[in-house]
Amino acid sequence: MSAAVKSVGFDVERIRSDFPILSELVHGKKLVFLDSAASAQKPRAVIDAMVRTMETRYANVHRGLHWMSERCSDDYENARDKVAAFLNVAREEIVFVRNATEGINLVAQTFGRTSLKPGDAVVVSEMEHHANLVPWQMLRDQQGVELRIVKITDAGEIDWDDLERQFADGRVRLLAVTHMSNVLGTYTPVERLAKFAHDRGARILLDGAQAVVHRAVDLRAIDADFYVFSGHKLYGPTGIGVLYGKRALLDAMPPFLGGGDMIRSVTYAASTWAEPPYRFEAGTPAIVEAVGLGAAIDYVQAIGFESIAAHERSLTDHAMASLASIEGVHTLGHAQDRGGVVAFTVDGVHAHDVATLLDKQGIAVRAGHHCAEPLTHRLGLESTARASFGIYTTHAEIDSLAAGLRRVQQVFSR
Amino acid sequence: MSAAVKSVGFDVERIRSDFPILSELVHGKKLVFLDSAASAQKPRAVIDAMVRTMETRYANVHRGLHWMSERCSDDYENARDKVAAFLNVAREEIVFVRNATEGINLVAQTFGRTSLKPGDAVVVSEMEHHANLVPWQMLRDQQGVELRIVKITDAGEIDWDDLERQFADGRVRLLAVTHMSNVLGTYTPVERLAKFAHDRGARILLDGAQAVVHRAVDLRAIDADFYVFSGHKLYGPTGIGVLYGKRALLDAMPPFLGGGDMIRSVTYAASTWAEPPYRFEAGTPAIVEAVGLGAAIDYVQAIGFESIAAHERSLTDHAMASLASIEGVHTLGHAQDRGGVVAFTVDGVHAHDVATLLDKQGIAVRAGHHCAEPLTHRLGLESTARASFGIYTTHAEIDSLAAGLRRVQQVFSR
Amino acid sequence: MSETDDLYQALIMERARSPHHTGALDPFDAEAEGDNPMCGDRVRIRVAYDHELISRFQHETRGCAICVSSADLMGDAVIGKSGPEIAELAEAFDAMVIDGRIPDRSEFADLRALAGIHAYRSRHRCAILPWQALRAALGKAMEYQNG
Amino acid sequence: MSETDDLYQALIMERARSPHHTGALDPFDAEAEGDNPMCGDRVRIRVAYDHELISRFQHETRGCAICVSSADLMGDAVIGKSGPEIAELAEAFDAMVIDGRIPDRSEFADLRALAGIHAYRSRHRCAILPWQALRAALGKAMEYQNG
Ligand SMILES: Cc1ncc(COP(=O)(O)O)c(C=O)c1O
Ligand SMILES: Cc1ncc(COP(=O)(O)O)c(C=O)c1O
Repeated sequence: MSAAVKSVGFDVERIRSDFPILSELVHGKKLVFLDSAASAQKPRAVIDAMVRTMETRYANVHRGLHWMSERCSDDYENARDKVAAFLNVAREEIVFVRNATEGINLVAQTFGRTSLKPGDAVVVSEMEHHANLVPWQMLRDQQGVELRIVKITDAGEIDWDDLERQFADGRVRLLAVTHMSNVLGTYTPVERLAKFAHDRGARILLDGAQAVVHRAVDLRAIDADFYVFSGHKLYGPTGIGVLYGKRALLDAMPPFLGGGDMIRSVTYAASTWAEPPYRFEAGTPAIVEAVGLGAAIDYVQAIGFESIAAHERSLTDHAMASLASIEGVHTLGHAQDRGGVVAFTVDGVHAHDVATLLDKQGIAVRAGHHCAEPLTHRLGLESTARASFGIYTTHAEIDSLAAGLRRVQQVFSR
Repeated sequence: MSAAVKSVGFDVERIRSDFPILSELVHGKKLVFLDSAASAQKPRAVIDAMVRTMETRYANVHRGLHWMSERCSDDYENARDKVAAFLNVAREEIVFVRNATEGINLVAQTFGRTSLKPGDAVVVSEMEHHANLVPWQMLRDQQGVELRIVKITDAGEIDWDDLERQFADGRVRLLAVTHMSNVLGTYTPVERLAKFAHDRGARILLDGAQAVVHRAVDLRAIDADFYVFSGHKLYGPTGIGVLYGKRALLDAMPPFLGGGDMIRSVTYAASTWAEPPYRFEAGTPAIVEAVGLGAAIDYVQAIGFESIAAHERSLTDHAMASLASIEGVHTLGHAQDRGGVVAFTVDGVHAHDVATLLDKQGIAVRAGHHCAEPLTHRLGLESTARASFGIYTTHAEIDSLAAGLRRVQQVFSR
Repeated sequence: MSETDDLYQALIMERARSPHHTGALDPFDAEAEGDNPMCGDRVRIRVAYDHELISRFQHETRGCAICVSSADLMGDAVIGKSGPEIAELAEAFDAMVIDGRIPDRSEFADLRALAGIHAYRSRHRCAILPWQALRAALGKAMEYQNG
Repeated sequence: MSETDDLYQALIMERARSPHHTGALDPFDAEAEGDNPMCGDRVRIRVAYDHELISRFQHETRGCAICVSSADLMGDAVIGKSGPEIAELAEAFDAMVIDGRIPDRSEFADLRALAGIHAYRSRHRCAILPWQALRAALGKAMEYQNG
């Protein structure tokens, strides 16, 4: 039915063939994987890069003088170069962490604990993932900084009037905000937010866990101070994520974890720290996973974010329209600029039941508060179901979702 | 020459065939990998487990109601069961971290920050890896606890008289000590140390990064309070490690990092924490790597630690004897109970030159301070070379090392 | 939709739509709440006793079909039972949810409708939540009687 | 051992064993230290000037063969040179270490012996450390002259 909607120059069937898992059956049905915002599937290129490292050029990095260690260190540092180029920043500004969550905690516990004083304020928005809320609550409770929540509008956008109010007393030192909401799909206007914060003497941290998957991110243009994302949502491995920090900020930050590789020299009396990014990478890093992330970046860049964004735009439009056309199904998130996650409710059917009944048809969606409990309550809900899209998602899969939802409604009207 | 020394019932050639990388050439020579203590190579079983997860049963864990997420959560939690059985503890006591280093930092920043008060003391030994020294220095500088260093004897064993002295004033609350030295090979008498600490009202943390690779570890028998190790040294993936903590201790500890999965409920005013181990696993974990670690544990357990230990004992004896027989080569570490790492010096040749010249012959050893700078100085040295052994190491490889060292000496006597 | 018959059976759908025991019993002898912050499910149980046997039972449940029907079928099963009997039933129910095997006892004539949940690990909590709340209520009642 | 001839050439081994410029020059006009805590290598450089040209040079180097010979060959190359000339030489040397290409200039007649290091990334620091120390010493001398 929707073959005609296919984006030009984007061969989704060829892309699907790169992802082994997409040919799996679930409950005897073809897998329709609409949960990429939680974690994306992995293309063969990523799997192969990891396997090749473990089979032919593996050893611990940095400390070795032998061939395997040198090659493996090259591969690991190459991955850092790829991330730096991907975000348009310098390699010294790229710290490898486990995931976006660790990246934000790192900033809270180093920058936060040294640069924020009691009385200073941190602002986050009403549509943050717990990863960009709980670390600031913990910092608040440890450090006596104030945590302020900027409102969102009913469409799901930052409420600029409220933002002005939150900053009015001049005590805000950090604005920590998502680049794309994992529930509402909203892209925030990050250049404008960065300028807003900087004009008021505050730093800005962006949670790019969702955004970085769907559009090209130029941190130099945005002028972000900190940026985080996770490899596993970008078609890369689990266990690897990225923290970007402006060089001058990283230079001034104390270490996060202590151990090997992050030191310059150690005596019992005192130790001195390595330069960034190494200062923040204590112990043996996720070497193979960093290499896999490099391969994932190569993979999406070969496809190109222009066509990825066009494909996902078209999927999202199709999904919003298809779901809206079903009576009793309500989609959430109506920002001007929104990406490929569509949360929805079904009248009279709990989101858990929706997810289970869809799963029985081979359709994977998520249900719950999506790690954004306060947002769910802000929307007046307890839980929602969510379909989310990736480069391998097809229009036909969205049609399956719509058909699946009609069957769910049937079960509940028997 | 040493075929006759082969351990009975242990088919090292069959084991070698499980490790793809061991058939690689380096500088046109057969790879002789004697750097396993830095990081071990990966058997096909581990690589396959990771690939299978990514190709057939991958999704984010815990939060999903669909088939892929349930299967993948099963696999992840199964890995936890395997680790728990491996250490003979309960699954709720196993926290997945990135590596041993993160495990120790986690304890320092949670247990340490809440249970240690200014005036309390932490004792570490002179033979700690930086991973078990720097986190305590950081805690000392944050928290005003005292850090004490217990001496080792010239043989490389804990100096019990000094240990008594360090504990004499009753202010020691934690003894944090290695289970096996990564430089001297020393196994510490952990049952006795645990009893010693407990009798004096202190807790004990053991750094098992090296020990766990070479012998069976029964934490219930040892009565350890905390234990850490890294997957990558146990023939498992990078990016995954383990912290064990006694249930009652974990229960009382505040969270380490904040974010998704570690909460019970979140409101702007306050959040409540999940039970251990989840309280300490914020954000998307290293899912595929945990599964790989489970496979690594299955792999070593199928071989059995009795034969592994016998094989490595025989390799170590052979290495100590072979190296001692070369004039001008000096081995370090002469503890009664010692394992398969052999650090050494070569008269008139810097360790860096030793490593590079061996590498040219395909032989991978490590050179430097092995992330134990104060220990190196304690030994009156600036750096050493180190050969370390794993299940795939052969007696012939040790003969290659000895021959290689003779060639190094030739180059330096030209 | 045959593929879900194992779970969303007619009895479950019926009780989810129109539960028999819903309400805020008043007066009551014991009450307790259970919640699952992951999905917002929340159950409040109130019971009244007559000579140590539960004489009346009501629940207010906000949750999925599994949770609501589980609370309601639990009501059928526990009225007229003593604390120890209920503890035993709760254990048998837990076991059924975990492994899918239906206990061979009369109280499970209807409760067995929930056996299909065992195949859906992530939904176990939905079925068990009402039983946890009931146990909590009974625990409080015990304290009250003894204290 | 032909496989290492590219790196451990006769000239390097000779200078590592018996360096020409070793010692703690005194008096001196500028001094600086460089160290690599990773391996304990440490270089101390002292220089004396005559009309802005380096007239005398000595180093005390505790390190590997590469580091010692690099410090010593550097001594040959910089005596009689001015600060700017040395800065240029240091840059050419860095470039050679990184990519292995030998600059076409007379000072590299001997320095080229270290070109083989480029293939050993983890050893680059060993060769460059003395040059870093020398640059630091010259920087201090400049400050002194200007300040
Ligand atoms: C004894 C010991 N402890 C801790 C570590 C740190 O391990 P990782 O770098 O995996 O955190 C190592 C290995 O480098 C070690 O040998
Ligand atoms: C917007 C947003 N921020 C942060 C995260 C946390 O990512 P991770 O769990 O990989 O740390 C997620 C994903 O769960 C997310 O969607």
